[in-house]
Amino acid sequence: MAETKAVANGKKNKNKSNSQLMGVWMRLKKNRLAIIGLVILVILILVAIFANIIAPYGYDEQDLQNTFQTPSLKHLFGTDEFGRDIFSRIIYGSRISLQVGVIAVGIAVVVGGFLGAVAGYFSGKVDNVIMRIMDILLSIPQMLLAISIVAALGNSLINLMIAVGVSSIPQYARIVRASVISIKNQEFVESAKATGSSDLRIIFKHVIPNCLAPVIVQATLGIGLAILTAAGLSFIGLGIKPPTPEWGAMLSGGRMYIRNYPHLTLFPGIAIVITIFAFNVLGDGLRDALDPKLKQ
Amino acid sequence: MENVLIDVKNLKKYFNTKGGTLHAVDDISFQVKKGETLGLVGESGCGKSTTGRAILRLHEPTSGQVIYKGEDIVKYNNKQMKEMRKKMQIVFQDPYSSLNPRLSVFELIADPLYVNKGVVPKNQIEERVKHTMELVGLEKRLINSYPHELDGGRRQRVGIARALVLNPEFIVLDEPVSALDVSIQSQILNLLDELQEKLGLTYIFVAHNLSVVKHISDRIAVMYLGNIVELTEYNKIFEDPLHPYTQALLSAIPIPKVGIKRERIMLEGDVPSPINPGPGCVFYGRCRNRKDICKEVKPQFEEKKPGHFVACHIVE
Amino acid sequence: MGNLLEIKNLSIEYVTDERTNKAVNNLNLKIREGETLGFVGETGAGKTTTALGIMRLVPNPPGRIVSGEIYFEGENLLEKTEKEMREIRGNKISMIFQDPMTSLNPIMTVGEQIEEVIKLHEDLPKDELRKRAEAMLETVGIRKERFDNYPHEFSGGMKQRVVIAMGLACNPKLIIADEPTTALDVTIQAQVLELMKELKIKFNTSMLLITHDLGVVAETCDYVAIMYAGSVVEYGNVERIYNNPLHPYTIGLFNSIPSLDEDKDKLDVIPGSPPDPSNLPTGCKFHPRCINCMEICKKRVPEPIEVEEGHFVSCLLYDKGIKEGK
Amino acid sequence: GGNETDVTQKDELIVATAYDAKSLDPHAVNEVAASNVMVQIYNSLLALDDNGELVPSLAESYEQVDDVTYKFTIKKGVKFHNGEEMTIDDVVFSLQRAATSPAVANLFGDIDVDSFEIIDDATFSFKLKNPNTGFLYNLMHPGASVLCQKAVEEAGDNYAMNPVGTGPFKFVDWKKGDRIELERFEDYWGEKPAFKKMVIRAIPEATNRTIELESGGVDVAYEISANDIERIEENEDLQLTRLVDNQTQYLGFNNKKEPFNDVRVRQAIRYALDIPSIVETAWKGVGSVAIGPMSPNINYYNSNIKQYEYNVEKAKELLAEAGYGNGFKTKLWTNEKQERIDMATIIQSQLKEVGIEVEVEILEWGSYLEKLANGEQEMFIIGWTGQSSDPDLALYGPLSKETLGAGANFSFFENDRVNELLLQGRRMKDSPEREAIYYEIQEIHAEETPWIPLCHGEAIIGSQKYVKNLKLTPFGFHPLYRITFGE
Amino acid sequence: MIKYILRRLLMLIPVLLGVTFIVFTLMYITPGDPARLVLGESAPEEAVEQLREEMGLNKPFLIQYFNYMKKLILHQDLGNSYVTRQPVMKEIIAAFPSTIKLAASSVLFAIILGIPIGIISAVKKYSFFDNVTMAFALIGISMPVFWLGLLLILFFSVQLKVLPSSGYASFKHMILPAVSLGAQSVAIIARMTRSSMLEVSGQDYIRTARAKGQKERVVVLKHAFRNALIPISTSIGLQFGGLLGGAVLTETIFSIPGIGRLMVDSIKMRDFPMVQGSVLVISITFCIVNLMVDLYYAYIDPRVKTQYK
Ligand SMILES: Nc1ncnc2c1ncn2[C@@H]1O[C@H](COP(=O)(O)OP(=O)(O)OP(=O)(O)O)[C@@H](O)[C@H]1O
Ligand SMILES: Nc1ncnc2c1ncn2[C@@H]1O[C@H](COP(=O)(O)OP(=O)(O)OP(=O)(O)O)[C@@H](O)[C@H]1O
Ligand SMILES: [Mg+2]
Ligand SMILES: [Mg+2]
Ligand code: NI
Repeated sequence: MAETKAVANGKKNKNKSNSQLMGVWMRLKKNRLAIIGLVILVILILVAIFANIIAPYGYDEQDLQNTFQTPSLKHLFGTDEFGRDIFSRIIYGSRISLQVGVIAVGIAVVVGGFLGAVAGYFSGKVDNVIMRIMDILLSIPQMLLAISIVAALGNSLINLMIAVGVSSIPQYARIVRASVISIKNQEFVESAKATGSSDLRIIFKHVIPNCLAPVIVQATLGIGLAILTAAGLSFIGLGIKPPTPEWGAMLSGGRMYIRNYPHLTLFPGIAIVITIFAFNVLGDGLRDALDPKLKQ
Repeated sequence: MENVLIDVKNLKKYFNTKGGTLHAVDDISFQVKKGETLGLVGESGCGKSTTGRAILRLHEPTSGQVIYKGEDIVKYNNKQMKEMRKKMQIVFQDPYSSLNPRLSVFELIADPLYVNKGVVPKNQIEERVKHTMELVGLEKRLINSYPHELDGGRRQRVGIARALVLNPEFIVLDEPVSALDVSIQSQILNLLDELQEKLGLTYIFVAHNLSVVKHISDRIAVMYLGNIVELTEYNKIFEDPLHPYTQALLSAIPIPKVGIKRERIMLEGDVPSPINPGPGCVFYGRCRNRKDICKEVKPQFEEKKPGHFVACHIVE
Repeated sequence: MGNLLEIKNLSIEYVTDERTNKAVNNLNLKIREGETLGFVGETGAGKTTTALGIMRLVPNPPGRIVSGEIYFEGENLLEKTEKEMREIRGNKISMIFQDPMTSLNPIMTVGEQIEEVIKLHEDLPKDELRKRAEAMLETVGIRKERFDNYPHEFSGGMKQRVVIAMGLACNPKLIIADEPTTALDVTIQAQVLELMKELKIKFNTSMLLITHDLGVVAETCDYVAIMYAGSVVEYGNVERIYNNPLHPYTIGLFNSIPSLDEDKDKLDVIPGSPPDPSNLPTGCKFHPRCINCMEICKKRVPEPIEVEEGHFVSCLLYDKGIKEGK
Repeated sequence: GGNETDVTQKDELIVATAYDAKSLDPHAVNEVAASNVMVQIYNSLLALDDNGELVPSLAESYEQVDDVTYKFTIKKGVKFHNGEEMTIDDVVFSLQRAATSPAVANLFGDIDVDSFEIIDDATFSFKLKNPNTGFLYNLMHPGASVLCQKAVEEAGDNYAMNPVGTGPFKFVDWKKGDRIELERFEDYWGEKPAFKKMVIRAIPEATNRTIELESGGVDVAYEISANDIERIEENEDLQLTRLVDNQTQYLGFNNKKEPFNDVRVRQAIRYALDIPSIVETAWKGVGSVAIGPMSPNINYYNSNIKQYEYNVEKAKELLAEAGYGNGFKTKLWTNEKQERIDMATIIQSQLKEVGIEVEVEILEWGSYLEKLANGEQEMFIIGWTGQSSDPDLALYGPLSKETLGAGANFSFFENDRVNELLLQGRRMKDSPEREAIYYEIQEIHAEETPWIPLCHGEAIIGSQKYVKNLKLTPFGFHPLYRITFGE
Repeated sequence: MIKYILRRLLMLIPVLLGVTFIVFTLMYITPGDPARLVLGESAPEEAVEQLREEMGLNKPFLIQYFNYMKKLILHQDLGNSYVTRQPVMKEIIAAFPSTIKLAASSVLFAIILGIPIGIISAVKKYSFFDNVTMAFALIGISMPVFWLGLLLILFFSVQLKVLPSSGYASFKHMILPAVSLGAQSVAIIARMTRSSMLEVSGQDYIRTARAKGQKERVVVLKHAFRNALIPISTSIGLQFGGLLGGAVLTETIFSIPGIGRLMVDSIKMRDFPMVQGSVLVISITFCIVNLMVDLYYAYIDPRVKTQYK
């Protein structure tokens, strides 16, 4: 019997490290909406990777004779002011837009989240210093920051993402800090301290996981906002260069034609909605899956 | 006294509240010897938990010293304190809120091991956790459960397991068995006893169940309103309680037998306020034997009989 | 005396991904008017779950009342609408929760929280309300100055007393007290129990007292139900059970109590470990730990047997048929 | 639609412009939005008539004494809005102030401030530092407005918000960023306006200007977006007034940098571009295709110069000749103006045909100007506006050696002959010889192609049908005070 | 508490110093010559040089900053705009109220709509209502302000002719701008409310409230909602701040002369004093809003209060 026990143990050993992730995944799997979101996301990523195969036309193929075509079989989503195929541009656009959204939000969440957690956890002086720096950052106009980043670092997609990311750092900092403030008074934090956990460990292991919910909400919505902000910035000469397609820029570029040719803005708009939808339901699902209390 | 592990000197912990400064622990001194169990009993709200926390510096003491093996840990910096925490552990009174709701039982118990690297080699952590769970009677199947899925008793045992897993020298046990049924309670008490014998652990044991306290403790301290009013060997307290509060306390113990009715000393008078307590004896308002002096002068905490400390003007 | 509460064949389970915890299994229980029933049992036996079941507050998901009936004043609570339940909760049945720390709203003062209960059931002017709530605080031994304190400013026992005050504030017909005095020192405990007794005399209140302290049971209760693995294994009035415990589990329990009078090095314990609620043993659920286990115990689920008048025990040892058959 | 009120009774004109004025001090700024308000408030010494000929305004008469000396006699009895009578001192004060203020230095910087001579209470003269034939045209610009010296001195820093002029309308109120309200000046020396109140609103969004026009919220709307042209034309309550202006949008090269220092490359690119379709697509019918470096409105416009038809083959040949048979990679800069971005996008696409890989970079205006001035560009798109009808202002800036980089010659084009001609033209009196000089400059430009003219701008102004007598000028500011209402 | 507030207000000084310095530095390193921009590309270089001299732009960076701060601190003078030559203070005072009005009304709109939606979605989790509002929230997020603004104008001003399409004079004028600016905030606040409510609703004290026999409405609003307020109010504070600086597009579409437009225009024109001035004002507003949010935490959660010492 001792042997069988050992074997059983060994088996468990392997599973153990993964069991948490597995558990989260099991719970996530049960959430139909979240799975829909995940599937959409995977499709989006595949579309982005295989854009050149999927798109019927090149994203920069102009046809000045056939501008502003309404959707038809030839051009599923119609054509734009240069006669380019909107469908193909949306396909290609997924590359840029996904990157912009995810990376910009990623920067903001990681940096902002960490600073916010530290500020909220330590309170007092540390809090004051970090949050005042956040106030400063919050006050710097995004446009000025963007222009300067380009001036300093050069004009590129990465810099665009940095600009968008950096200017939304304070948001996440404030959100995380707020949650931390109310969580850190709970006894389990004290109990972690009693085991000799370092402050950083307490922050990462005990505090942050307990205040993920608002961050997930903000971040999943933030992806959409980042795409739109990036579009706004690309009009002051930052980042995305024509004819590179980017959903936000397509949306803003089409605004002049909104009364005559709404399809120019409609389709990129829908693309953004779908993307945010996917991230949101996945985020919701993830949040529920991460909360053992909602374990079904 | 030789062999003193912890020497608490003039410990005070005040809180600022709406009503004013709350004297949760008001100038207490006592010693705990290595390998002994000091039982801490007293009215609810009298400052037992606060004392425990202040000793571990989970609440920064307002003033006073906590001398551990000759060094005042109140003066320790963070790094020294971290080293120290390996040796001192606490089981919290409220098992539920002291467990991180997002961690499973395994993670909860293993956490101290991950924090204090080197205590147990990494590949043995799982072994150690399982072993500890077995010690406190937690079934293996619960390894992936979360605190909210457990009943009150098991939560409490998770708390105990977490304190034990590091093999500390000293543990503050804040009502560690209150939510356990008597059988499991006995199991845990036996375990604590065993560990103490084997490893020479030192406990401060807070509890309300006096038979439990009596069973486990070597010496017992009785607290009242932030003060220690009586401290002596475990059996002396029961045989010869000197302080009127202790007497009242003992008389209130419910006996698990039917038909036996005991004379109960009912405490009269107002529950005193820990906010700005008066100058005299803290028990003055409710004491059966009070005299005028009790109102004005705070009694010294003195050794009235050999090894028997009391703070009372009446006791000779 | 009629039955105030009667539970018939109640089963409650918690369904999670990995397993289904059968927390309460075919539980039968009754409480008469003005009676205090002690509810004793192993940790994890399902006491809290039963109590939550009566209040219809089993967290769902993952909890689920699978079957059974709960009659309160002759009406089945499980058939009531949520609105009707609301009328009953706090008003006719009140509950004192096990975890005082988390049961109190952290952002309301304790006073407000007591006031709230009173306000819900009685129409009182504001200052009257406060007076009543303050009086409630004082009856559980907390000075009224602390009315405006927040829960985190209270010690564990004080919070528990606040929860008790809330439970007692409205003179309900039935009080479900889930380990109400665990965090209280004996003097306060005595005080609180005294208060409950008074209520019983004054208002003919019934009480379901869940506790591990057999001393408290002896002092307070009229009847006792011993629970093991989701069902009641022994039931009877206090004297009978204390003087003549029959079920092997009950006997084990009594043997484990540390005594004030004698010094023992080692306390007695019931051997083995509690059953896994997701994988309960067949037959008698106690059989793997039972020293008197018979072959049949592994197969047959024992029915309650009335060994003395009003003293029921679910153990095949007392089944005359089997004894004689053997 | 549906303006039921009797329009002849109407005595308020509401105009929607794209931007708010920055200042109403004529010497503090030089920009169209401000000028557009200032022409209603101020008069200058001279003005343009409907045929674009110079006529006296506050001047009674004037003469050019020699190459650099001008003599003016002013009108008598002209009143300022504050009731003061205009004196010769006011006029001299105004011109001296203009001469020393950087904002209008390009127009009046040449005036020698110390040369003013007051001959009698109505006559004065002054000199220029250099002869400049186009100078008189500058005197019709709002920058030459006559200000009331007393008002300026009293108001101090606040003058920009409290302008006092002699014009047909006087200033009433200014809500920054929103609207400027003017009121008819009853003591106006000239013809009285037909309505009493003028409100000039800033509505930055083009679509919204059209919407306001459609809903009757405004009487006149400036800068109608190309997309709305059809909509307004089809609306029977509305009308469009259009006028090609003096702006030329062009595709510039850095003539100092490889490979654009080779004229064959520049020409090849010109052949490779289907400019009419570029202009049509980007501007959607607004403006006109440019064939030369300056607008047809400007004097001595030469339409008889070398033409470059769209010819990809020829472009490839030229490129091959220049040694770029396989094309090359380059950057095309533009600022954030949408039409320019559009043009850039199409140019990018068309140059791909001849093997030139173009990367379009959009720069924010401020950085753009600075980088252009520094000569970091390769190709770029920008516009140039001749601020008067004289060709000097239209050509000197973008072609002269003196103005390399910072001074508007962003192409870094250096051509001795052109330079010489420009200087001559500037000094010479109007004459057939002068015409010949400017004709030649335009010819050389066509041959050398230092930059490729793309199109000229066009003022497109929508108004209610009942708005009559809306006269446009090619300078972007229009005499709104002359408007009348009628069926 | 008072002490805390005073300390925080005192912290405004270093924050503002930091802001001015950073803005100054950013403006300095950003290419673009204010003098050139003011005079336009046709101005002769000498004139530009003359203006640069007048503006003090030829001085070294630190001296410029020092001079600016000296004037600011000693005379509370924000300087004159490079472009309009008017005192910056005056222009800001003119522009600020309409922006505040706009931001406040859109936040109000967002709160009035977002919070109830969030609460109902949380209570009726995964219901039809929840899904529909989520869909709307997502569309709201994906719709840029200018898009929504134009749609609203086309519908309410052109089609129905019930609301004005531009201006800011009356309450009626503010409706469309507030709605289009607030739409994204509605979405964010609704989602945040929903999530926080869900987080809280599993707590034991909610069970306690139910056990008291409390009405569901009260349980939700008094017990759950108040406990969920910390993240929600953070979010609202952020929205308000964001709306201040992010109002440019709305201000443009609806022709509202606000600080957002002023600031962006000034950045484009490299009008340093004006940028500094408007950033300072926005920054002060931010700080005050954030301070109020922080104080609000203490108001709703007594445990937070003890930290403000
Ligand atoms: N939310 C839950 N999810 C899964 N299992 C649960 C949950 N809550 C309780 N259980 C399980 O149900 C069983 C009964 O629990 P319950 O809390 O009723 O026990 P109890 O008798 O009150 O114990 P104690 O005396 O220790 O409080 C236990 O095995 C427990 O692990
Ligand atoms: N964070 C705090 N803020 C304010 N007062 C507090 C705080 N913590 C404890 N107190 C007060 O300090 C006193 C002592 O509390 P403590 O928790 O030490 O009591 P205890 O002896 O452990 O009681 P119990 O047996 O009920 O747990 C009580 O009056 C309590 O209200
Ligand atoms: Mg305690
Ligand atoms: Mg329980
Ligand atoms: Ni074996």
